[in-house]
Amino acid sequence: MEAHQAESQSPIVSRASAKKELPRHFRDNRHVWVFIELERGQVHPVSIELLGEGRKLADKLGVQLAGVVIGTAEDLGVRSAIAEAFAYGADLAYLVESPLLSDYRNEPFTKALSDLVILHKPEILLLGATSLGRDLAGSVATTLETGLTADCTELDVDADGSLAATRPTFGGSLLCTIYTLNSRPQMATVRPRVMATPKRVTHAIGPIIRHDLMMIEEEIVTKVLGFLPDERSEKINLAYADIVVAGGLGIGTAENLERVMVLARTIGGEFGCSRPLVQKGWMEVDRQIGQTGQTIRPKLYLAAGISGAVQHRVGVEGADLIVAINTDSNAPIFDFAHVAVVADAVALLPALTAAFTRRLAPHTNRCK
Amino acid sequence: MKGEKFHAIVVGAGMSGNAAAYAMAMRGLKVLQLERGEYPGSKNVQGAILYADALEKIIPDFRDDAPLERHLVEQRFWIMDGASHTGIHYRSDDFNERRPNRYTIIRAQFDRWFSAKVREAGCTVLCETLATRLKQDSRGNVTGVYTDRPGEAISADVVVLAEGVNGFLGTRGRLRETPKPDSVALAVKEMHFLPEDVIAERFGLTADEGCVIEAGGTISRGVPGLGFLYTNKESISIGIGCLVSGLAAAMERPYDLLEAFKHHPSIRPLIAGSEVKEYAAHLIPEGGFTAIPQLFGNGWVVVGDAAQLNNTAHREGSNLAMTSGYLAGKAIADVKDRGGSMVKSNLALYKSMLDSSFVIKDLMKHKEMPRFLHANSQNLFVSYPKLISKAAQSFVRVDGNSKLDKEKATSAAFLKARSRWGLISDAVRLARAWR
Amino acid sequence: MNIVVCIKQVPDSAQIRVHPVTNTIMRQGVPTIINPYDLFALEEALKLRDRYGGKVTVLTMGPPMAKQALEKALAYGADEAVLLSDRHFAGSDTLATSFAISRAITNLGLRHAPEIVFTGKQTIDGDTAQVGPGIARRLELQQLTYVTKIVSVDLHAREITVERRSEGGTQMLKSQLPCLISVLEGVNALRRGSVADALRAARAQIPTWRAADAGIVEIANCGLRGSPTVVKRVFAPTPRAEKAIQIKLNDDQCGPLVDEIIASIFEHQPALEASFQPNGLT
Amino acid sequence: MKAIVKRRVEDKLYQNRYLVDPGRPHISVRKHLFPTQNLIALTQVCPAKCYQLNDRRQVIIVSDGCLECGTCNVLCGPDGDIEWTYPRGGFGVLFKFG
Repeated sequence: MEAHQAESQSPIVSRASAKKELPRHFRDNRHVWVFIELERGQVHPVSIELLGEGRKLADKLGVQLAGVVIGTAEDLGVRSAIAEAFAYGADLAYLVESPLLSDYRNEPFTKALSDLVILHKPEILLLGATSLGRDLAGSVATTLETGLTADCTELDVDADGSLAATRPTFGGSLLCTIYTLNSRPQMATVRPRVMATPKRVTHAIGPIIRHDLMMIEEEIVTKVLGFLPDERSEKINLAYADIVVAGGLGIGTAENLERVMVLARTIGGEFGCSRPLVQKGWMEVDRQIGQTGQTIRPKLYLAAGISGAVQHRVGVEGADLIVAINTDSNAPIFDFAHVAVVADAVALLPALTAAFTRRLAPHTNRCK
Repeated sequence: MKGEKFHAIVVGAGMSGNAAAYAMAMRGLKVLQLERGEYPGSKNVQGAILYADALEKIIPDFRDDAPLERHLVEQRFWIMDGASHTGIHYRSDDFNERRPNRYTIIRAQFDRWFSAKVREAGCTVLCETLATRLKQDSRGNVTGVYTDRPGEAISADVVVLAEGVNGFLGTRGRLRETPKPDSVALAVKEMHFLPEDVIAERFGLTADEGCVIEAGGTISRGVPGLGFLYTNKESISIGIGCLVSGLAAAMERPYDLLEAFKHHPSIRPLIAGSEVKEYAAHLIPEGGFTAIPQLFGNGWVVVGDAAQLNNTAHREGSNLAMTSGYLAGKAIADVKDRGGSMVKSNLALYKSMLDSSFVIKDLMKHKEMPRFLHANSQNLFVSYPKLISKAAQSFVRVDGNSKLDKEKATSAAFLKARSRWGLISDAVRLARAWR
Repeated sequence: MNIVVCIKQVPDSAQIRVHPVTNTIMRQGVPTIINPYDLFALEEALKLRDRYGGKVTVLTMGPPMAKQALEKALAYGADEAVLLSDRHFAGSDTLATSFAISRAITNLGLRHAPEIVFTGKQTIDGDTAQVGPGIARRLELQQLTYVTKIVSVDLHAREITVERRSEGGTQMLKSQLPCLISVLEGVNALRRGSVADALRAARAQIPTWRAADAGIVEIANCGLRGSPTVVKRVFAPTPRAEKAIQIKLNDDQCGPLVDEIIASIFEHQPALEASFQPNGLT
Repeated sequence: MKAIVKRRVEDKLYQNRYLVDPGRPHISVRKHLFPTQNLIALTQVCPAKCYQLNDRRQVIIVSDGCLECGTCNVLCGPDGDIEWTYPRGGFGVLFKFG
């Protein structure tokens, strides 16, 4: 790291306008990388969303997009990961294969990814903000002593080619744009369902650059004893539901939440709630939608009695259609809802359920 | 740490608790203070006005670093009916003195400052600790306090009950009764935030001058009550307090009264465009002198709201609380210095100090006021306000009627409403309650 | 056991309001609290100490005011506390923060290096979850994040078995001490400190370490200058341009209103109607 | 009149800072078939609207949001209609201003 010119303890603001002169040895970092995460042999949807985003950034920079796959050769997932990378716009793929990489462990994955980056010098490295992605990104960024911005809601490239990563701050009340000034790669993680899923591109498989993992099992301290998949029958996957119905404080009591669940079931959606309800113990934390809960991007989001504080807004803004029901015509949720219904949700929900049932009845021609 | 013993335990970190703890710690006593809130002030609610005169006796240089909002230069008394207010305003440049007499404060910030002083004086302060029960020996003498934390009771020679109007420990230890519905008022209050200059503009204030509005009338819908509006630096505290017995009898909702008060044509423009950031509620002792419980006993004394020390006529509370706390602390330290034990006879010193101070004198003077307000609530809070506002309007409005006719109509209205005898008896009883 | 728990004093973000007109943060009345996720880490550490003996030291990096957070941690039952506070730390991003904290932990453990360093899952103001991994990497601790349960600890063999949350399930790992553990929320319930704990906390003289006291010489790695990332712009989310379709409840019965809502939904999203398949009406 | 909007008490309470002590409500209403007049008054007088009538016209309490003013204790404590205490230390309402 080139020594910075001795500056007095400058306040944050002036530092922000500090010139971005990249130290020499970072000047030849090029290309955009996306880490393809595998979840039990399946490519995690967030990686596909990042390939879409990465393609956009690469085109703006006029560089290549690479998919990075880390895993074991005999795992079919690895094969499909590479195919998916090219199917969603990658120009090339890096593959680190080793039997040590069958289950996710921090040490071998960090070494594999860090060595690749040191060798091939990307300028931008994107990972999904999953529990795996966050665990890995943190240790890789520290190993490389580079900048890492978490949970980005928007990625763009400035005229001078530096990555402008925008993320929520102050608990989601505001957004801030963060730059990685004098180090490369510029790392960022993005939450699932924040970026749009790109269209598949029937793209010929491009070049695959393989590397071995410079590690032996004895060097790795942590062993995986086993893995217990979530056997809960219907796993709460709020993040990927097409339809979500959520209740907020305007629902009044825990009992009234039943009306939210009934409507959700009637229209084949998931149900959730805003943070205060989890704090009151009316719903479990997996049902919480918002900054500190799940980010959702459903086709239809129905908010009943939710005021729509910024912390909640950040988690739902991606929905295609937001229908908000609240008695307070000045509720903040009406600032970003598509359809604003000024009424009491508790009374309206049963009526809505009935109406939907009538409307859907002809489709399902099931007798009542 | 087997049952550590203290000279004194103070229950509560409000005005009276902090004053008592400070007084004793400054005299070198080993003092422990228990506060059930997350920090001193997180459970305290008040209008809130600070009376410098009382605090100067305890911390003379408090103005150097205490968090004060505005010093008061204007007091407005209003009598309100549905659409109007008739008032007396007193504003004087004298109040722009070097050591101003009254300030508006924000309790969460002020109590935290006061508690820091108490800690500096050497008192140990435990927050997030609820005192659940008094430790009493077989003869009922108080020897310590149980808390809701694991571990045994904490012992002390004397316990200072500064626990607020509800007197949770005092009533459980049968040292006093739960306050009666007709001797406490429920005040509900909101904090409205506005830019500093907007507040200054709306009340004609410069720098950190402050203004207070206190209003009675139809806003409490016949229940004995008082609306208030205090100007802080960049916020306005606005609320309304009504006698609990009155509210219960009239089945009135306090938050509806507050909304109506906020929407009153005389009030609405003053808080227009504000951002509300908190809604609080608190009981205010209204019983006056007759409601004061036993103030001391073997191993304990009662101070502040817990002793119902609140002057309803002048709406003063924090000065009585601070003074009673300070005097209790002083008395305990004096008894200790002359080697006395914390028995009832010695602790009587606290009561005698209190009697000779303004605290009891003022309360004695107005001891009939609560009953007077309570007995005549319909007249005082409904009929008179309407009569007065009609009289004022007729006096002001120019409509071609002769002044003589107008005066005749006004006096006719008063006579019709209260009859000659009623008017005279009201005046006499008011004077007697005030004397 | 020598256990270190890293905590942070953060603004209570649930109380943060953006001024509707000026879009600036309304600072008044936003109290500071211990980062809620850190309390689960503290409880986990206290449980280990109760079982295996030793001491729990709580460490935080922040302004002098952060001492209040340490006082509260002591009141819950922690044994010792250290505040890391220095003008040079101002403006640190996660990389610079993990550098300073790692040095302080090394300094803490000169006589007896800590077996476990605990952190919360993430902070509610930073939300990056990067400082834990940063510390683990710098102190070469085994990195065990999103831990839901400490199954067993064998001090002689210096082994630890944990369960951690990972995508789609729970991983069981066997690892070695020393390690860094970030604890998932909801795995335990914080205890109430005893009277003795509260008294000890109220009287504790909490040391404040400046950079030098923490054994930090390379000031260039701290604060703004040690931070590769920098915040360039802070702004409020822009409200949606076109106003929402307002549907007012004219009279009390919901009938017409409901049909209007459904109509506007299907008109806005025609494809939706097809995808409505009530899944097994229970 | 955007300036001051008629706001329901739930909206007022939402502004407050409150730490729920899950599973440990600090006030309970004694079982009764027919509520006393004072208990019924609580459904109107309680500033946080914690008391409501259930469908069998009995008075029930949801103590979340309680402002700990003590009005219910003053009206119904002495004759035992309710069991009244403060929340545990550090829980309940936490006034930012007070």
